[in-house]
Amino acid sequence: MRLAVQTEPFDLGAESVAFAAGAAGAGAVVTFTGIVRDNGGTLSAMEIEHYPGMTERAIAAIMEEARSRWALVDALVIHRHGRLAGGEMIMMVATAAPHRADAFAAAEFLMDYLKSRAPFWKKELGPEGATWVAAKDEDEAALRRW
Amino acid sequence: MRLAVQTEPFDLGAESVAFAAGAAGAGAVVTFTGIVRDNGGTLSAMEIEHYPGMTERAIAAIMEEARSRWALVDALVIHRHGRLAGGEMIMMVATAAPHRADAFAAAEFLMDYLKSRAPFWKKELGPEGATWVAAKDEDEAALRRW
Amino acid sequence: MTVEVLYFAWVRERIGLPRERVSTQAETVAGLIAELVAREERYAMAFADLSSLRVALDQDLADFDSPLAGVREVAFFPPMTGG
Amino acid sequence: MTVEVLYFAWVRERIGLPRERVSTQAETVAGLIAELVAREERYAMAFADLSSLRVALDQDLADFDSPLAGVREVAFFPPMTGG
Repeated sequence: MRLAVQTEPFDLGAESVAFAAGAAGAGAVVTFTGIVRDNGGTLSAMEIEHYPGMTERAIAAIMEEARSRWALVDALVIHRHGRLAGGEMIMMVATAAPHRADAFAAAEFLMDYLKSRAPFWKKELGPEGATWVAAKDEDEAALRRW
Repeated sequence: MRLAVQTEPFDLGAESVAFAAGAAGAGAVVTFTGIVRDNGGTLSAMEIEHYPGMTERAIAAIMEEARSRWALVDALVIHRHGRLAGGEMIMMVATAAPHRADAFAAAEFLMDYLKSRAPFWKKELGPEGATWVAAKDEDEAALRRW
Repeated sequence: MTVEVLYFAWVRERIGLPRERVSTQAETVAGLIAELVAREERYAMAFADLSSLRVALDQDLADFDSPLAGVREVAFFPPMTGG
Repeated sequence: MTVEVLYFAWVRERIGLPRERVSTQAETVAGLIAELVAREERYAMAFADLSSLRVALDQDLADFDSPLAGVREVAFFPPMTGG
């Protein structure tokens, strides 16, 4: 299991291939990639703040929880912070398991927890100024299914 | 939307990056990759047979169905046939959507339908000979949730 | 009428052919199966347990009681195991 | 006791500081908030609606009635929006 919190871009292709190749015994690999939406150019950039130290602790705890719940061969979380332009990749999660149900469930679980329990805060920088992204009720609700 | 049925290996890294880059307006990209399990070397290879013509029709119909059910920006299915060694990638699915719930649901839906409704048949070539993989009750059950 | 009949996976192996042209009087898939089973032991073996078989008519999944009228291609195979 | 208090996102912006050392007599998080709110208007504004705030003690999520005894680092921030 590996986790990285960084400002630099990551290489989705290289990360996906290395993850799948290293997951010995896996029959199923799921990846999720979060991208800064750029709907017709209305969102010019995003600024992501985080809580150094707690971020890594929270993500490590979430990954341990995923490993205790599903038969995972491996898991990966990469999350960027700082300033990101529209279309840039924000983060990725990867899970590997013998069977697809575990790989999918663990990836969704990790995403639900990263959304609401890892200390990141997004600020959208649009043409009309900067706005902190509000937490969504549906993201809190998504946690209740686990 | 693109679908490919082929004997050649595919490049998971290049396909993932091209898919994510081409999905304008997407905030979420999910990929699933199926790999020939090689548990301690007991499975030396797999032979995948398919029904040329019907395979493409069935996958195209499954993809259209996914597009009608979820707010997808794009979808991709690549499925190999022929002889594959342990550790080789069998197939991949990718989905892109504005939000993660749609991308995850569509990817799981595509996988459940590909498992039981696309005309592929897997034969495991192990040390004790060749065995056709039996369809699993749980795969048929998985279809009922959609 | 004449139909192209295709066999896949262990159905193909039991019958020993991937495809053949078949002249038939049958009105349904079940009728066609009955004619094939009456031919030879290898067909009887392949069609012994219909619950483990699927059929497609002109490349669409169908039922054993589906009519054959107008159909050009009939395929028999075990439950699919893709993905 | 003295604690390191951290602010993130709009809490940081309202208070105008990312962190500060605070001497406190408070026994709970709620007591610490009451002391901060009494200081200046910008603190009162930041803590006006506790339902839109979260707190972490030594980098673990906690409640407003959690005790402060032994805690070195207190962080206030809005609900997280990662992923």
